[in-house]
Amino acid sequence: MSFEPTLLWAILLLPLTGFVVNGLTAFLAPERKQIPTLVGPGVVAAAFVIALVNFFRMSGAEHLDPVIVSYWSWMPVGSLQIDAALQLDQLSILMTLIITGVGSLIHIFSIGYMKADPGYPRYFAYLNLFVFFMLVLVLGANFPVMFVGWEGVGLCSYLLIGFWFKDREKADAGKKAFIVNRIGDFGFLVAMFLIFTNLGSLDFRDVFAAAPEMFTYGAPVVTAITLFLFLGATGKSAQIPLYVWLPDAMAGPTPVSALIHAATMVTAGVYMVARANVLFALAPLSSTVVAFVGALTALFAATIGLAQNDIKKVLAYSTVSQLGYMFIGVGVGAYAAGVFHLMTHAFFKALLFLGAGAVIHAMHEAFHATHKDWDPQDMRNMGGLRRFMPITWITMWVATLAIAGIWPFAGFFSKDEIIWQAAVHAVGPYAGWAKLIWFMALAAAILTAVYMTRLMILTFHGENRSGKEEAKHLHEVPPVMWVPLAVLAVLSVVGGWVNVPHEIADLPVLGWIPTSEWLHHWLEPLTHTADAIIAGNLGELSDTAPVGGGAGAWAVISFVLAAVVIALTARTLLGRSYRPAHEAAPATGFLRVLQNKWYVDEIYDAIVVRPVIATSRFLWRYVDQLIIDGLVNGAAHLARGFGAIGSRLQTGQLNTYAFAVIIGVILLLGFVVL
Amino acid sequence: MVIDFSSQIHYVWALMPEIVLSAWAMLVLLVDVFQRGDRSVPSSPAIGWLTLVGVGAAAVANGWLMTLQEVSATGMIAVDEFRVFTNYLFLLAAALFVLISMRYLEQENMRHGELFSLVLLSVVGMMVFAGARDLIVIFLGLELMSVAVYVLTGANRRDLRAAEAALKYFLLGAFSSAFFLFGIALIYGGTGTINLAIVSMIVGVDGLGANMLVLAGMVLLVVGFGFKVAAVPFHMWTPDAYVGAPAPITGFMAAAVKAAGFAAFGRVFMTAFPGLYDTWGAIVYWLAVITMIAPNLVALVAGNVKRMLAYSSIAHAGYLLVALAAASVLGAASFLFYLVVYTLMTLGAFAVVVLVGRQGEQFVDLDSYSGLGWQRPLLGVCMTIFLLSLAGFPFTGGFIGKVFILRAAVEKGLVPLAVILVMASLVSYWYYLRVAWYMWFREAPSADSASGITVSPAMRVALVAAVAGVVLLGIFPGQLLELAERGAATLINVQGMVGGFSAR
Amino acid sequence: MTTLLWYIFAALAIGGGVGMVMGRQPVASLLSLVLTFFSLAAIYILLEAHFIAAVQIIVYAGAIMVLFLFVIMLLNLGHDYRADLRGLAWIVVGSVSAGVIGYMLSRALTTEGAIVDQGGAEMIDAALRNHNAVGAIALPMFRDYVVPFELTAVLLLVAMVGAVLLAKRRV
Amino acid sequence: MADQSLFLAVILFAIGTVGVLVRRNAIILFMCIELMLNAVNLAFVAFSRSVGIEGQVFVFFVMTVAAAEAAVGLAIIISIFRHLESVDVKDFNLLRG
Repeated sequence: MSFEPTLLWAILLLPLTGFVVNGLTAFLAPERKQIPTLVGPGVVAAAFVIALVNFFRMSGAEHLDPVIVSYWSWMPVGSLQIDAALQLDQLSILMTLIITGVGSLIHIFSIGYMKADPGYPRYFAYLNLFVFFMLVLVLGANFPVMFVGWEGVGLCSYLLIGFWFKDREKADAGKKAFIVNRIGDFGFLVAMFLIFTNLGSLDFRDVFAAAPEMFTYGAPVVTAITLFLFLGATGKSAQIPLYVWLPDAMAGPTPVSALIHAATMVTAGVYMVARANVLFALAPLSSTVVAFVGALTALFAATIGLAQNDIKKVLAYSTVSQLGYMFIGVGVGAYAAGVFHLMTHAFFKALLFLGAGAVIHAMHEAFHATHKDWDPQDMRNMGGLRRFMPITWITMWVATLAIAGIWPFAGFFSKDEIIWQAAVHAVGPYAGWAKLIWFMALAAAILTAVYMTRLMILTFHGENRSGKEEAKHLHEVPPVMWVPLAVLAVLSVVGGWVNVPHEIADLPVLGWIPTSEWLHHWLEPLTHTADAIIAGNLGELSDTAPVGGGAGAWAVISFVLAAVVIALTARTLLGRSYRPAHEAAPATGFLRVLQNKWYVDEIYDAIVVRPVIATSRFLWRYVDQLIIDGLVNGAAHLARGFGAIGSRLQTGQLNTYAFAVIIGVILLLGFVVL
Repeated sequence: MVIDFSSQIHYVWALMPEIVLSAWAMLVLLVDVFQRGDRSVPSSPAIGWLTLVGVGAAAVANGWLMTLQEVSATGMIAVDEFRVFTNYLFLLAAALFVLISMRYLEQENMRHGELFSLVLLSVVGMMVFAGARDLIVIFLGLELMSVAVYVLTGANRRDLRAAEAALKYFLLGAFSSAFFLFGIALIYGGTGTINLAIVSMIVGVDGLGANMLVLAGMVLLVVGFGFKVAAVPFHMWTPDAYVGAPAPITGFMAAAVKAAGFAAFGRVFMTAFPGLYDTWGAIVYWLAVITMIAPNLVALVAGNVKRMLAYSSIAHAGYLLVALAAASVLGAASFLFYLVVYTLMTLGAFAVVVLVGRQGEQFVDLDSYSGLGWQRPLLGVCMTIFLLSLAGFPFTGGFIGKVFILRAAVEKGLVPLAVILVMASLVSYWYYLRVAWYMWFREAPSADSASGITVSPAMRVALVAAVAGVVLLGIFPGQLLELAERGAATLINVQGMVGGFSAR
Repeated sequence: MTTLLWYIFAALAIGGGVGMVMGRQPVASLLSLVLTFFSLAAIYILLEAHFIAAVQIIVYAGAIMVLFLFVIMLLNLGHDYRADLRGLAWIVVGSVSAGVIGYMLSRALTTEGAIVDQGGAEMIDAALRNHNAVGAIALPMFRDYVVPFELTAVLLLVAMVGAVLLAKRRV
Repeated sequence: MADQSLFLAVILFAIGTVGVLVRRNAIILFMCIELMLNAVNLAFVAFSRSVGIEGQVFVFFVMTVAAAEAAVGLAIIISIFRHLESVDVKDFNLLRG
């Protein structure tokens, strides 16, 4: 059945207009805050409404094929025809809803959070631009258009991380994010060329239709393509080894962390793998790599999250860890499960970040009022905030239970499904790996419960450690900030109900929510080719976990496990007393290793960054200036000792340059004559 | 009208843009002299606008070339769409240069008339260099362009750096010209002709007609072109000359001279030596490899924006060499397209350097750009767009240009080159964005540190044109690509045009 | 006889070249170069390029070299005894690289049948007979090569404007 | 004789190259380049013995180019001498690395 999308272009154009209007305001009248207040959230909300209209019209239609709307011929040369085209299908509309929906809530929250910032219009301009590029990324109908969005969100992320540019460290964080992402982009670009040279097209429709015919299952080419794509994904979605930028990206304003570094941009890698599911299904090795890297990241980041004291750092590592889960999902071939977790994670992680933002906002105002120079983000300076900020407290507990996987919160369904799918797909040549992944995912789930409980206890429970005078200034955030929290809290509960598997629905107590598996059916038209490839090549899927037990049993076990861990952690931590940050003793032993993030930044610095800089300095100073000169002067130099080198360097550059030309002439002539 | 060159008068038609420009250059010179009369009077700004009118007139004449039809490729000058395309490119660069430099010349108290007439004459040289089909004419075009640019480099006589840059550029340029000329002599001796089309017939499609002399001559031509386009290892003059020359002229050198060098490089090798592609393709391949890698690494540590842009221009020569190495219609088309984008973004970036540099170009180090974005937002936005385009950010012309070069390379099977290109441009992000970084994320040294920057109307026109060009070519590149492809096709399909010639 | 003369002049030309490169004073170098130019003019005559030989003496030795001499005198470098020759290492490496280039070029020149033979000598003889030394050159120059000829005019204009612009004393 | 002249041209060209590498006096450097151009002229004349008279015509153009370059080059040298009172390229090191 054909389907005409409603105002598809407007979804993109609205945020772009917002960017232009807010950008002009930033330059022309930065003090007129009512313009960005209206326009910033307004355009995103309007885009959300249009997306919603499209979504309902689509869900009414049956046998929906992807709708491709081509606006103009972007790169029209020879055999490669790339259009500026958008593709509306089940996956892209879902992503659009998440981006614009969660996006508008975060925009509204920002009105309160950024109220006092002099860069208010500029902030909304960047945020709107980000939404625009993110929508380009998910709505693009071919790889190059997707790449435009891919690069664009990176740029906006960079602008927003460095938003408070007066702070040198924060500015450097933005730079780090940009550079690390370049490595990922390299993978994306190479993958694009491989796709083009092998399939002759870059349109999603053509590529995914041609791939099963062109490539055999497990062919080296498709493995290479998918591995390069995944390299791109690790950069954007902060997976090992390119995750290092995300924790540093917390330097930006907190709503930015919620929108970009939790809910949307960082999931672009997951979206890309899910989008290219046909290619990944054809490459079992790459898929296993994806899942294993995801599992490793999930576990690794969770351990770091255990020891952080900065509330945003905990959430950052938590995000890295949860993104790992999504990659497990799309890696083992359960694409809908990965997207499902992407969606629920967008709700509860946005909520957690906004909640953290509310806390930081309150702490900042309190410290500001008494001119105390304590860190408003350090959890050791908080404690007992539930009395002052009840709404924030409750909503954040909802999110914590959701991320920890407590029934009936959203995270329970999505995370449980991913862990279960890893067990189910533990067949075929890489079965051993899948079993290992299953164990790692389970372990990470336990750690998640621990660090999240720790965050909640340190922040909201126990004694207040911010100081007596400061406590008087602590109060709940205004409605413009807590209403989005409440909305997200509702979503964090019911968000998982759209995809309750029948195994859980069959259980006695947990089965209170009826089965729907709606998301699976919704995405089915996009994943059925991949499902067929997997089914055809992997053989019968397993119906028990590696240590025995079926889906229902493990749903119960993981639920009980999470609940017990939360209870134990809460009990242990509530019994301890904490000191504010400036009085606390430095961490020792293993805790210190965790606190220092396994020293990964230092290792990268030593083995990657320094050598590159050294090499370029070397080339500049020595190859360019010395070697060619020195080649000639070598003998004389040795004779006259090092003192002469300095003075010799001053002489006759011109002869040196001419000598370089001569070397070139000799090489070229030698190439043809000899 | 059909051009057949058996009658000399037809050269007048075929060379109409060059004739118009030469005449206009003399007019500019005369008007300047008579307007000033007494030598203490400064040149009138009207000279700049007069020059622009001349550029426009030449553009009209160039458009008229398209109505001409050549029947044989054995003439000295080509009348094809490739030439029309590149001529427009040089005129564009000249127009932007005039707009950028008008205020600068006043501020530095430099002579308008001589400078602008030299620019026009150097454009004549470029047109001949890139449009001729006869090696001696190409050589004369090369020299005409180069001599004018040597003078322009040293035109600010109060500046020692400019004099030094001019001397280095001149001596090395003359040195490389000698090799180029020796190459012509060898080809002349080896084939008995210096007409590109006839050379290609003698060499043959399989290259069997080439002897050792032709091969040696060919690589010496590579040396000459390599010098003009600043390919490693013939690039050593570039950073010095670019830093020393007055900033608008540096922009003109980086954009137009390089474009002319590449256009001529492409024409000579694709017209005369398609049969020897195995040889020169390999050479260009390796030149491209080192020209992409070395300058990108060196630029990482350049602390001066002019020097950074100099290394950047060398790196861009590397990307263009990739397109040349592909040597297909697509390669030549992507090459032409990239030259246009490159001209716009390079001249644009140098325009900002001119503005920020102010009197005597005191402010060319990175620190001078601190906080510039917030003090002069529009200037900051323009520079950011140029830098992003130079780095190859999507939705800019630079991105599309690189994609096309990559495509041409991949289609020809030059995958390693494509991979190096991608990696090199990712590395280049670092130093381009460092400038943007200083502009937006650094505190300005003082609140009035940008106060001396005044944007004249002419400069405004230039900046707007360059930004609009870079952005529009990023979003709607189709039209220009088609033109480039048509131009490239006329270059590649020249073999069929030698009809009527029989080897003596 | 002509062969012997050729060798004498060739030796003089090479000697002049070496003398220029090794000469300690600019004026000595310049005079050595003039010697080379004269020898080349003689060789041109031996190669039956009479008109070229005349122009070689008038333009090169007479005009260009005098220009050089003027500049040397103007800048008062005539008695500049500061040795500007680079050290032995540079001389050795420079000579070796130039030698390699020379070797490779001569190798290219000596390949069998590399040089196209279109009977140039006979054509030149005929041209010299039918027209005179000037006419033999003038015909192709103004018939076939009028475009580059006109271009040289523009080039000279550029050189003139440029030289005035650069070397004029007052700004 | 024409063949030997070609070798003479190569030798003179090489001598000029050596000069560019080993001299620091800008004027002498320039004279070395003039020698290289002359070597090419000789090659053209020598080739004209077997190819045809155009070879001699090219020599004219090369001479014009040499004259133009000489005018401009010497003007540049004068202009830099006014600043530095020197024509030694080792003194021209303001622009480096």
